[in-house]
Amino acid sequence: MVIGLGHYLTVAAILFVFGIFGIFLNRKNVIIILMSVELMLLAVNINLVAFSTFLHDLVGQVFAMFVLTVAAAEAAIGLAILVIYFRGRGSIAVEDINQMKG
Amino acid sequence: MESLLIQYLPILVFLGIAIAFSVIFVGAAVLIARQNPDEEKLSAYECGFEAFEDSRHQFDVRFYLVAILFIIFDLEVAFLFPWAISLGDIGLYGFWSMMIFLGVLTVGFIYEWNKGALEWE
Amino acid sequence: MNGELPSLLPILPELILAIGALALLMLGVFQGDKSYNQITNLSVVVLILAAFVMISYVGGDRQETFGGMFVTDAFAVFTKTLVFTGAAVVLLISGTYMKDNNIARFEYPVLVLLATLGMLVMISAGNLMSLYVGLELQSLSLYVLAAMNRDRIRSTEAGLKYFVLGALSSGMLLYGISLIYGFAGTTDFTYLADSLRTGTDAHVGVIIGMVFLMAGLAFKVSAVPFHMWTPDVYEGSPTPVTAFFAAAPKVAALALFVRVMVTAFPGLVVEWQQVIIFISIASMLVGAFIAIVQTNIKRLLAYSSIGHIGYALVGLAAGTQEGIEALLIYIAIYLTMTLGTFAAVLTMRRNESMVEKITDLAGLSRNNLPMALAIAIFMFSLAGIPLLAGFWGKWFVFLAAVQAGLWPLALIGLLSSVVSAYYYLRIVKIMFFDEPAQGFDGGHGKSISVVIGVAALINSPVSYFLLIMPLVAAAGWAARSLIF
Amino acid sequence: MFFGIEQSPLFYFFTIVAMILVVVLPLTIAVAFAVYFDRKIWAAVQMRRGPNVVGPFGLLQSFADGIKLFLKETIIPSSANTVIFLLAPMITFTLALLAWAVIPFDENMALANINVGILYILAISSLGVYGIIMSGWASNSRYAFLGGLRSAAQMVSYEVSIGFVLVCVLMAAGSLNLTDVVKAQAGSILNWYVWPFLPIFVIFFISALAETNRPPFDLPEAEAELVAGYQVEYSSMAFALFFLGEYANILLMSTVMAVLFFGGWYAPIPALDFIPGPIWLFIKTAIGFWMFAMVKAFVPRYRYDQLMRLGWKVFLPLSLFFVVLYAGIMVYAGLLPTHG
Amino acid sequence: MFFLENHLLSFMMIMPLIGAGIILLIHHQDKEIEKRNIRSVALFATIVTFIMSLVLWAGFDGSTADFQFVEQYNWVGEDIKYYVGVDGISVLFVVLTAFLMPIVILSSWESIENRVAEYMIAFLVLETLMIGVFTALDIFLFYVFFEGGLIPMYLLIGIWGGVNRVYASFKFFLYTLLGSVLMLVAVLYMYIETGTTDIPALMTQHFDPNVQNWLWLAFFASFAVKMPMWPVHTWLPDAHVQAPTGGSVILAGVLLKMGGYGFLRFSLPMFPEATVHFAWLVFALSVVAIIYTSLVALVQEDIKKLIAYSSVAHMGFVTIGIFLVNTNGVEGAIFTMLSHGIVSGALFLCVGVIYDRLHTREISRYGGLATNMKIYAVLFVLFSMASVGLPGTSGFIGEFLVLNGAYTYNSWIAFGAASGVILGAAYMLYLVRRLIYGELDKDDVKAMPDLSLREKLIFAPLVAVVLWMGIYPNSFLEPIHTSVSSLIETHFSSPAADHAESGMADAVE
Repeated sequence: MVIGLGHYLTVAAILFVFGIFGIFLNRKNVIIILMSVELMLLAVNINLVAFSTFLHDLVGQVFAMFVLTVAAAEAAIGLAILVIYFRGRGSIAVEDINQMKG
Repeated sequence: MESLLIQYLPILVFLGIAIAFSVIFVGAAVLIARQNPDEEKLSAYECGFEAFEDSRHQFDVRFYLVAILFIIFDLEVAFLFPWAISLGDIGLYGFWSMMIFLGVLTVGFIYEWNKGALEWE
Repeated sequence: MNGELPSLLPILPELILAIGALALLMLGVFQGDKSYNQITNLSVVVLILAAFVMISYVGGDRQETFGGMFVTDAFAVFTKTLVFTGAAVVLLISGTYMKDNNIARFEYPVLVLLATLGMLVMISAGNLMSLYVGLELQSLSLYVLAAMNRDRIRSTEAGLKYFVLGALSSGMLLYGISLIYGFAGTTDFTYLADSLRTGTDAHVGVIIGMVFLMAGLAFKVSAVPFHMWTPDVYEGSPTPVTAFFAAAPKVAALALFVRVMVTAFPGLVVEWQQVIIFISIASMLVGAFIAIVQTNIKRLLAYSSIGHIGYALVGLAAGTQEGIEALLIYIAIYLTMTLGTFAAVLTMRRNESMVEKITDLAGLSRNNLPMALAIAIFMFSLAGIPLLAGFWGKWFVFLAAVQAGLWPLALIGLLSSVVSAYYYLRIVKIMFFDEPAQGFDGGHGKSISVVIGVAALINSPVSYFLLIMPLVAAAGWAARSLIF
Repeated sequence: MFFGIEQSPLFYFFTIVAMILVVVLPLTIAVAFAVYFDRKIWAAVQMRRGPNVVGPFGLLQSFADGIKLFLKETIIPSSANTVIFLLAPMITFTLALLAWAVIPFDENMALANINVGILYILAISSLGVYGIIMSGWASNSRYAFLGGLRSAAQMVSYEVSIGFVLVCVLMAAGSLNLTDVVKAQAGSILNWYVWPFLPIFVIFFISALAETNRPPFDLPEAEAELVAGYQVEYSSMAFALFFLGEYANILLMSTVMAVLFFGGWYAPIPALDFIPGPIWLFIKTAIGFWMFAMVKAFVPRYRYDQLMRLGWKVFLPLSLFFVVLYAGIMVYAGLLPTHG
Repeated sequence: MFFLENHLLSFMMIMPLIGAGIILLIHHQDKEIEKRNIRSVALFATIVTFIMSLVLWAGFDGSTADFQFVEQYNWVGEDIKYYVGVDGISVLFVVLTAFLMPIVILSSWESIENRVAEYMIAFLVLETLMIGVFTALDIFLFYVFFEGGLIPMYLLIGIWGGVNRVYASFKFFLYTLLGSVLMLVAVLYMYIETGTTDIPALMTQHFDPNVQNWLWLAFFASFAVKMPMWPVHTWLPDAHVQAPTGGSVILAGVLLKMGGYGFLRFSLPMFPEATVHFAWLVFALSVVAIIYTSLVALVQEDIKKLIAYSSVAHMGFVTIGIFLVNTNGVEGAIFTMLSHGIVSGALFLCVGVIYDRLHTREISRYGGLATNMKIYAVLFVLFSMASVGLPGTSGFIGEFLVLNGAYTYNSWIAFGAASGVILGAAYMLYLVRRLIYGELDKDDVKAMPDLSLREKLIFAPLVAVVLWMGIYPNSFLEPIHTSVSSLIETHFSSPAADHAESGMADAVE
């Protein structure tokens, strides 16, 4: 079996969908949401690198580097916000994030 | 693409073997050794006391801080890798670009330091 | 050796801002939070300096640098001026609130500067990569700003919600970008435009990618159906931060939206127009109807801003140069209205703490007539009633829509503006018709009064004689600079 | 030659398996002896005799210990999360082995000569944190939990400095491939990177100590304070796997040190080239391990705050500074390798 | 003087604004003196404006249908201009506006006690906008003035109105806004099609008949609400009842006329085919309005509501007159509007007089006013008769002309309209009987004093004008005539003319 572009894209798409579902269906824990976000970005990176290889064009990999960096910064900030939120609320369950509604 | 993947085949096999080793080690020990559990034996080690509270309770926020700082710096390292090996080709422009980048990083580092994020007293 | 140093002139304002932000960060961290005032003032100076350099040295001619990653043209100058204004004004009106709530930290102005920097990069993006980097610089700063008030659960909850949905939107945007890159083979706007001359050139992957990209951008401008975060974030964030959210990022994200659609996908106009029309209508309707039941003024303004984004997008939906021009006029006026309104909200202090209920405004006209008049001007202007500046925005966007043959869009938009007039009127009613409640505390600082005054003047009928002509000329100049 | 059998994938597969076993089995034995020598050196420094009962000079002590552990009951605390509890030592052990896949024992003698070898090593050693965190969490004991956290924090803290050090080295080598890095040091002892990179070698060495939770940075498992930290609840082979993994990591770090700074498989002077490369590498690794052991014997344990301070406030800025310094020197002196 | 004459309309618009500006600056320790000063300034500003409107009327050349006193400056871009001027159709509306304003200010002299400055400013701004509506010759400018007027009126009803003022003010605002956004769409379309917002230029445009229908409907939506026509009239009784007296006067006197003016200025000349096409609709609605609202008026218990419904009925006459598109009809419509402006304004003032005394508008609370308020009774009866259309009063001329025009067009319409006259007489006389005559049996009513000097001053000019219009209508019809003729001519010179003629012929047969 030759592994082609389509396989990579399929894997990426599946991961991406997992990520989105993780965000919307998860009702337990915000950390899982953060992980889902990372999963989405991972899927994007797979896409970018796969395209980059098949197009013989480096831009995709450079882009992946940027995505990595930003993902890290995003995770850092997300975690920081989560920590201060937990300190105030005492919970990071998704259903407890309900101070404001409407 | 294919040849690139072939390069990694040994690692994949290695992974399989390593996992097999560890599973065999633990599994064999469980099977061969005499298993005689009792309640006291299975309770968490607590210097002889009963556990007071859930051991996974809140812990120092500084561990989070370390994790956050690590993510940031480790990724800057990831940026440095490709830069380092191609530094000979990208010349002064490449060099100074990274210096500016590291300068910004340093500014952030000084900020952290001054804010006390690195204190462990 | 490709060690050619790219031209730095086009990016000079951004450099000034970046260096300024870093320098101020260092200054602040060595002086501590007592330097809040000093850092804020210096930040405003940096913003003004950057704006000055942009207007007088960079100018409106199209220039590219960093291999087309960074583009500056009249469009950029126009929208960046608005962003600079928004950021500077927000910094000027924040002081009292921040001190009252013990969050007068020097990081605040620095984060505003960094977010502004991100916006400038967004506006000038000539490549999906610089688009993404700018967008993230902005978003990351904004997440932190939303959670500025660490001790208030609402603020941190706002930060958390904004973060989660913002990250989700970034993910969608990126996924779209990756598909566009893969199927079009480039991330450069110009090359994209060249390779996608007509809709039939485009691989279906590009179209899907473009839709994802648009979804991500719609999140950033908080257009329906990607608006869920807006009310909560507006309500929970510290009010000056909310003001900032409502002003500068909207301008930048809209500008980015326009630039991407118009310069990267001119060949797919038929495809993206559909999407824009849909989100525009949805935003207008949601903004109009859901705001009616709100009791918190910040939440109300959140829905109002959703509606206004819908109106602004009408200009983009037209997809013509006139449409872009109208959009620019719209956001310029929207910026003044929203800044004025939030400055007024910042004066709503009673017994040393902020009040946010709409009913807290009751009888304001009896306690403080000038303030009530100013707010009334903003409300009527937001409602788009003639005689006030807001009408110009509506006039031009719907003119462009009708010109492009988008009858239903114009009709729905105008009808929803009638609905939205209801809740703006309600605020005026509460201020003028109701029995007065206890008055607000004074002492909110001169700068807030000045901002309210100037914004009210700009939105008042005076604008019809003094301001609209230069604004229209400038917007036309800016819109022409995008390639059509 | 062999009737084309070498062309068949199956043959290829078995070749790989054989090669891996050739690496893994000696490694396991080496680990056993490493433990023995560690204790011997420590004892010698303290004027004791160390293990001397089982086998000649106590050489078989480690094997006896191994058999003992093997026959012990595997205790899984009732409050623990069983799957993760058992998974943790396996991960640690697996990763400790896996890292060896890219080590070049001689020219063309690496299991997988991938072109991002250094990145691979860095990645695998980063993953080691998972084993520790999982064990600390799964044990559901506060000693284990705190020990796991501390250990993880410590490892990641020093990993940053290691990263910067690696950047310097591969800047000079111009490649991420470990074989290339070694080849760049060909010639004599004078060409080894340890000389020009002496300061960062020191940083690397100390960081390696911290990375492997070796004394003086063995806070996480500090017997006196945390009663063995994240390993507190482990027994039998589960504990043995941690133990083996740890020593395998120490050996790995020694080897990596030899590869990066001491010319890998090259002889110190070309005249000694007749001795095979793997032997040289073994000697260098042994010296490295000896240094590890000596430090354990000499240096008193750090306090945790001192350890974190050293990592973040000394090594991080220092290594960053050296990256800038070396890059500047090499760029302006034109010493950098180019790739056509 | 030359300068003044060239910019007369602009001055008329600026003058109230200057007054408003001065009021903003008035401050005095003694609140009573402050209020008095404010009222005086407002009165002065409106009187000056009124004098200027007389100059305008005097200087108006009735022999031409061209626009006069034209001012034109570029404003936004190439197309949108500041362009004002008057012709025969609009000139008298300007005069009417300027005439009513001082009266309104005077009438509020004592009844408005709190927030006097704001009240006066709102009225002065409103005056500017009203003059703007009648003089704008740029469709954009027209729209701005037309819509902008909502804001001061909204505040007037909402702040100084009665118990249900909030409901009424919202209803007023939103109904009108809803109507006019549809007009805005049409305006946008016309601008885009023709590339101009110039009203005289647009009048010469010929739109495709299909498009005309849509445009006509859009404009109709706005003007019908403003007019107001049945069934979108429901805001009017509420607004009238809740508005302060001054607000009611302006509402009835001027704001309602904007709808009729709009029909004359836009619908007829710009969409002639559509006008013919939809005339039946207008007639039907108007006849329904006349009969239905008259009947509703008959059962009203609230004086203001009754007068408000009578306004709707009168406006039915106006719309019939306008869409007859013949000289009698249109002139009658304009005349009715002018007359109604004066008469209904006067009636609302009359209500205001007794309301100030007893603070109720319930008809049954009064009775037998002829006994103790003789002058008041005379005036009330006079204005009621004018409203009914008694010959010799202003109401007669307009209604007569409209009925005359309607008869030449279609006798059924004339019949419908005429029934309105009868019903009008019924409810007005019924009102008069209950209010003025009968037993004076209530003590508080007995205690009511007759008109004060200020009130007499207010009513004097109104009486004069009502009689003048009734006895010598020519001075009002003369300036109108040429413009109306020209309007009708252009209407029938359009390609739709044949159709219209034949349609009319059919109708007559």
